[in-house]
Amino acid sequence: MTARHIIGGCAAVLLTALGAATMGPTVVAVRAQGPDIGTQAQRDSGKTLYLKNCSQCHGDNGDGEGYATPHLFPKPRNFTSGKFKVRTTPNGALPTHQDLVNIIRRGMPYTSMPAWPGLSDGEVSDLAYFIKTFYPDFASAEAPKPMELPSAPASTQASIDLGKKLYVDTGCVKCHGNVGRGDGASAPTLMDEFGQPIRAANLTQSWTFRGGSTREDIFRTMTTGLNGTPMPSFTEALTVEQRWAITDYITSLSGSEGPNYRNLVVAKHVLDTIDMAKGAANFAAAPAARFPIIGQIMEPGREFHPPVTSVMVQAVYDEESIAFLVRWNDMRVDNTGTAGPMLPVPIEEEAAKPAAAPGAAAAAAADPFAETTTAEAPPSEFNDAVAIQIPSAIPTGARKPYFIFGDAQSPVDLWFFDLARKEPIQFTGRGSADLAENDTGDLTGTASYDQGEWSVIFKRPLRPSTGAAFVPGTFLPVAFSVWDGFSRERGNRRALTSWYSIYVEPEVVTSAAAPMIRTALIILVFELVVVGLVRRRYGAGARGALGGEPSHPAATRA
Amino acid sequence: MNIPVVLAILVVFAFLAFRKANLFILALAWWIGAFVFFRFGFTAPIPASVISIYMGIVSLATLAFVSSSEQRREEVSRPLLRLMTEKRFAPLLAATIIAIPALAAANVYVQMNVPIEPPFFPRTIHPASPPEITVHEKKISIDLGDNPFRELEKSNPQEFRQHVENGRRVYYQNCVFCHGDNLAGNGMFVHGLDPIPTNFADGDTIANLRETFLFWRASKGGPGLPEEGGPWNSAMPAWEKILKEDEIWDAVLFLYEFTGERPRAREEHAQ
Amino acid sequence: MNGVRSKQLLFVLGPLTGLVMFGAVIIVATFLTNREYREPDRAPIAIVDPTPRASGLADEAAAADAAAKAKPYVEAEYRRFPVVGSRVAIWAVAQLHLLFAAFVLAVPIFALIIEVIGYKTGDKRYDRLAHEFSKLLSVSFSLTATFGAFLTFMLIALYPKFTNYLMSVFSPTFLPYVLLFFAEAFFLYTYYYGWGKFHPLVHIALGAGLNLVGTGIMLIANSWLTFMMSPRGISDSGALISLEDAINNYTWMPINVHRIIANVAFGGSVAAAYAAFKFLAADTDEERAHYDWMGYIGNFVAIISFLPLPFAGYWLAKEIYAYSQTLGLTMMGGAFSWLFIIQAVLIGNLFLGANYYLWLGMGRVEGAQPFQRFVKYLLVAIVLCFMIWATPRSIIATVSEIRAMGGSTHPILGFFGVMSAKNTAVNILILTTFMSFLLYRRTGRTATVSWAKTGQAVQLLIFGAAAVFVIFLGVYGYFVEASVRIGLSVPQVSSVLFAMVSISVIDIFLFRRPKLTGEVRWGRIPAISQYVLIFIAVTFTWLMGLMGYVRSGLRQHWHVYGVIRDTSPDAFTPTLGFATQVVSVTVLLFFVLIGFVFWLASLHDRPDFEAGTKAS
Amino acid sequence: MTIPLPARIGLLVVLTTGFYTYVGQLVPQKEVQPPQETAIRADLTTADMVTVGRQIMEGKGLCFTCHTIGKSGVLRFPDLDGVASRAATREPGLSDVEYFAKSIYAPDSFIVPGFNPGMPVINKPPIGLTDQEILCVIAYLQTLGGTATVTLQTSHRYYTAPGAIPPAPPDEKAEPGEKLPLTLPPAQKGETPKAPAAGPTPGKKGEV
Repeated sequence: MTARHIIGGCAAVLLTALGAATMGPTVVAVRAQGPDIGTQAQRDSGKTLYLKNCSQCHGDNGDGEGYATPHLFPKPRNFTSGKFKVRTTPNGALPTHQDLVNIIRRGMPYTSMPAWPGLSDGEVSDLAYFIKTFYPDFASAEAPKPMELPSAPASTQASIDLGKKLYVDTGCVKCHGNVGRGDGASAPTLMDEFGQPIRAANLTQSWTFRGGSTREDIFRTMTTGLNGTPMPSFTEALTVEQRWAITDYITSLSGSEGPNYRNLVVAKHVLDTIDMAKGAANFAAAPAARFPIIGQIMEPGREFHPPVTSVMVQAVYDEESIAFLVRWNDMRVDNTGTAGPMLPVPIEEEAAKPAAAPGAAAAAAADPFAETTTAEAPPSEFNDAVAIQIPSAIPTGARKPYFIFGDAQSPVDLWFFDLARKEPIQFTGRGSADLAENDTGDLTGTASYDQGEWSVIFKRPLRPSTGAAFVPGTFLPVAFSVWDGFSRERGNRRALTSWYSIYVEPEVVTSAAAPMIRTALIILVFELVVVGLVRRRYGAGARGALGGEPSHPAATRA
Repeated sequence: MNIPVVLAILVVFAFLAFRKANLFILALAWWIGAFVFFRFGFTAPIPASVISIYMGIVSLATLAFVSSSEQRREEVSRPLLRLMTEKRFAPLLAATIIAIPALAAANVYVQMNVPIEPPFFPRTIHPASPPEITVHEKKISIDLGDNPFRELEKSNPQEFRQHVENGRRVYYQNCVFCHGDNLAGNGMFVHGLDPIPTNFADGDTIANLRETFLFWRASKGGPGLPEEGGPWNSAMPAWEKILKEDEIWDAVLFLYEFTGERPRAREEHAQ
Repeated sequence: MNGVRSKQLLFVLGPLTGLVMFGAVIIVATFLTNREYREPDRAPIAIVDPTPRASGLADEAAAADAAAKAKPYVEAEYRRFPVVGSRVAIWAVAQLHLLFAAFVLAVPIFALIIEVIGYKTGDKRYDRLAHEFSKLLSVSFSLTATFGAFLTFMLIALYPKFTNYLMSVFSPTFLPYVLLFFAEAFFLYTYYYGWGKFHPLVHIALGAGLNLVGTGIMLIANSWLTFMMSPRGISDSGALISLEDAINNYTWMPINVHRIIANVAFGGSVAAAYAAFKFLAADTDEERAHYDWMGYIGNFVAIISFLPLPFAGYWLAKEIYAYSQTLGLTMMGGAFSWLFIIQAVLIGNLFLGANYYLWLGMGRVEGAQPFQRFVKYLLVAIVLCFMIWATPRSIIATVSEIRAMGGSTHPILGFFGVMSAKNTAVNILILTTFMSFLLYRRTGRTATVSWAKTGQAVQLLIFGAAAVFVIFLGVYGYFVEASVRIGLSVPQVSSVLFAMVSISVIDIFLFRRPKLTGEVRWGRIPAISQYVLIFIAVTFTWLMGLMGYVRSGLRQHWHVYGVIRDTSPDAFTPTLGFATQVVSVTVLLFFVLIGFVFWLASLHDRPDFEAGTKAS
Repeated sequence: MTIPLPARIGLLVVLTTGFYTYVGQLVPQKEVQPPQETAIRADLTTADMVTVGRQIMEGKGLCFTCHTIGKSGVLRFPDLDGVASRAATREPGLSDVEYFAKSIYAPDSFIVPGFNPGMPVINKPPIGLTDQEILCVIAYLQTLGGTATVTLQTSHRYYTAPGAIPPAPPDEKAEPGEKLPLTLPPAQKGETPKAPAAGPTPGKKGEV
């Protein structure tokens, strides 16, 4: 009875919630007649909120020139330009009120625009009304009408295949690259309409999409384009079905909905000797762990917005050595300059514009689809590089070296690989200002670049001549650094992870089968013995005493 | 306490009492009820090791109770004996005989396949500060000092506003990436940090701390943590390398201003 | 008239004789050991005889001397016992020696108590019980002595340096010890073989003497081992300053008291186990009735003397703390803290087992039905206390569990890990067990005195008040600082003791002339109850082994704490798992030997071989 | 098929002891080794002394049996978190090093308000740290809320024997004697040190 009531109640609540949810947009649609700029009181309230929460980045005047702007990339939106990226309205049009509300609510992943879950619906709406005051057209024109976004057909293998073909034919590859890693030929030269460099989205990491990663979001972006960026609207070039097909293809590229960051990489034992010539094939058996990468913003020479957001790591070991495969996406190979973990970074550079090909890309920005790229981005001054960091000695207890190149008491071993060279070299780090080359010759490695992805293999003996040994069955802290030469990363200006762990899985992982069977059999035999004894004693054939006390005959129950 | 679970257990027992259930069923219900209570009845879950101790005790007690008088023994053993001896229960008996080892085997499997987790080391979140630190060659007393600009709040509100505004600039140029736009410790790099950055907006943390403590943490950062403060994992930079002393004080002012908290006053020495 | 007086005189004289003898022994011993050593008078050395033979002899002697000098005698510090190593060997033998010694001391105490009850009540059953039980004495006595000798040899062989040191401090006590041993043998054999051959009072006096001498032996041995734990009366370098202080060190008295009480409990439980064995093996209802009763009495003595044992334990712990904070904290907070979780499991089992036996026992009384319904409440109380007691202070948890708990202390269980909760739990456990006894006492009887209702209400009130007070102090303990909190256990303990005493007194008067509503049918108890008695005895023995390990292991890497360091390869403190294995093995050995003793005793009852063959 | 009685009882005894042994295996298994003598070389830097001091406190010194670092709530012994920040002002006239030394050599002479006396004398058996070891412990204590300043040459007035010379660095062969100046403790009550300066160190290593 009670259960039924509870279920009923739940259902009622759910239905009400659903009803409310479906009614919401209807209300907005009804209101979208005439300029939708709210009341003075709403705008005033919005202004207060804006000055407290938004002006640090977007500027007091809405021009995108706040305190934080020099360090941010992408740059904060300039509201006075009237160009808004994520909309439901046609290309070039202003966003609807709901579009603004949505973006404040949800934020933009992997940018400095956060979500604002703490603000009430009314406050977010007031903010949106205030933002509209920065661009006069909001007040003068009719409220923009959203485009019709048809509902999604089911994704099929056929639609994905079609999408893949269209992806190439339509020219998506030019910026987004052949397999969508944002490594297209013109990617390094892209500029937005504000003259800022801009990167093509990495379509294999849907969780980083600024406008959201659902199929509807992707479809909408292709339909409406992103105002102010080289991303155009494809309403004319492609039919609705074709756009859905590309959407399906893009969705299929990521493989998972989220990044699934891990805090541990498991090194598997392999029977075959690790052969560097075999490359990534050595790692077929090892599970991949994705670690989040953040900018090095702790030591001077900071990198506030590294282009790499994550690394994928796998590890295997054989009788002699352990090998790591580190993979990450990079839109271009940079191997024409220098690289090093100690290269100086002038402090002024922190606030400089992110890497751009100076004066190169105006043309490209105008037409990213041009057959020949007018201006090739100039070669980089710095090389791509990667490093694996482990403590120089196995840490005892909680104490680990400082995660940025160690500290004076606890040094780290840095396996540094300048990707313009053949082999990695080893450094010993006692702090980011105290690195010394300490190559024992133990370390070998190979690197390859394919379709916007670096695959770098490091190999080292399990028990090296000096340094921490990898012992099966134990954990060891491990951290990674990545330098993107194109973004002028070198020295302290780099992307890194904090400490994670590597677990060297013992060679023989005991199978559960034997203990399971043993347990089951023991219990089964025990049960059978008990049942057998009970039947003998109390069964139909032997109706006897119940209690079995020698002293007094128990009552028998018939 | 996990109220729904406790209520559910109580409901089941009320039902059993109402039905005047057989002692065997009751004992079983007690045992299972105790397990469910220990396992799910608490919002902070009880570790498996303790649950096994408790269940061992409950098992002993249940056995003791059901066998503690002739009547109880009789009441408990009857359904079991019937299950094991009567023909019409044969299928049920067979099912039970197979089910128990199967469950035990499944349990063994689950026990052997718990995911590997890296070792975890607890840390002191707000370790004690040193009495005095040196920032930019100037000695600053953490115990006895105060934010030099705090007194402006009353004496010169206009200048105070300027300091707060400067602190705001400092914050949004340096701290926002980790501590977040709304100071809630949820900046854009949070997913890559462990321990996670301090949430200033939780209405609790900075209200319990003195401004000099914040100054110490900001200027010396993770590398300046004492041993017990979870050494060398914190990504908090030593801001003295980048910021001027005044900038740090201003940023501290801004933290309190933005969140509407008041810093903890210096405690007067007893006696 | 005259007979009675002489009886009473004898009753007084017996112990007195014992005391006097004890004193005499001590005096003689002291006299003997304090005597200065004098060279015996001898004839002056013969005048030198310058013959070649003498010079040859002198040369020979010189050569022998040189040879001896070439290979000087080196005193061994340690020797190794084959296979298991010295520590485990000493451990096991000492443990067995102690268990048998406890048994040999416990049986006379138990027998004497029973004999006196029998004499006072005139109930012949008691006398029979005591006699039957003391049959076990003689064999156990020789086993004890054998193990004692074995232990001594092993100490000398394996730990010569340490043994030498102990001898240097305690040599004056050795003679009294040996003399007392002779006295013990004298009393023991006269007590047993003189059963029924003397006037009862003379016999009781012999029993008292036996107990006194036995206790004396224990006191001396205790002084040695407590000295190892808390040495006193010596200089910084370990030289003896005052033997009196060395004997009467911090932990001596608490250990004495603790051991006497524990011996009574141990004796009771082994008597109960013996009875259980005989019950199960019995052929006639009459035998069963007798052994059921004996088991009940044994268990009663065991549990009643067990109840104050935790308090004696507190005293001991307090003295350990008083002697050395380090030692105390090693015990409670350091390497041994988990041992007390194992102890909690054992003591919880003891309480549960004892209560369970009483509840089962209600089955032998007619009209006990109404009391059965209280069982579940008592059980709930016991289970709750048991759980609190077994909740570890530092919980073992995986990383994810710690995260889910929000820290390494559980927000609720964290309260159960500390002393306040543990003290409260054990006090309530004791009260509950006492309540079970009371209930059992009421089965089959109704109070007839005019103030019966009031009396029972007062009893209930005292009980409730004590429980509430104990719990209140337990909760209050969380709000006060440590020094106050530790002091709170005293009022807790005294309120429980007060409740037990006052309720018992009321109960005695309440059931002066009860109306008997049901008869106690001895022997009508399910067989499982007898296994419970054996289980209790095993648990008791195991508990003694475990606590013996803590007492001895506390010193860690010291032979004599702070004075002589253990530098042998066995100086490390083993894991608890290993310690429990050793304890288990020794307990099993003990039970095998005790089984042998039982079997020997049962030979007594069999018909003689010749008689048997004649009969057949 | 009835099992004979002795076998049944034997089984019960074996099962009971087996159960308790099993319980014994469930608890954390920790073997406590007798404390290692930490070799203190004469050339220890202050930073090294901090490390050694921490080791001593964890091991031989048994300090963490009672003391905690960074624990709040109801405590039985003073928490050492940030102790260096309090040490200098605890007792008038005592520097932080002297306060630490006094607390270690004569623990009952000053009791932190709110706590009970109970700390053993650390330079006597059973713990019996040497003077050098205690200096290392002080170095570590100084890092708890401050910076370590002591060296093996630091002198204070609480050495093992009152009026005795401060510990000479134990390994004098490694360093020429004049490089390690022996600082005499402040003379107390006009006593002059009687022990020869090159004599054996007061450290009792190996004796206990």
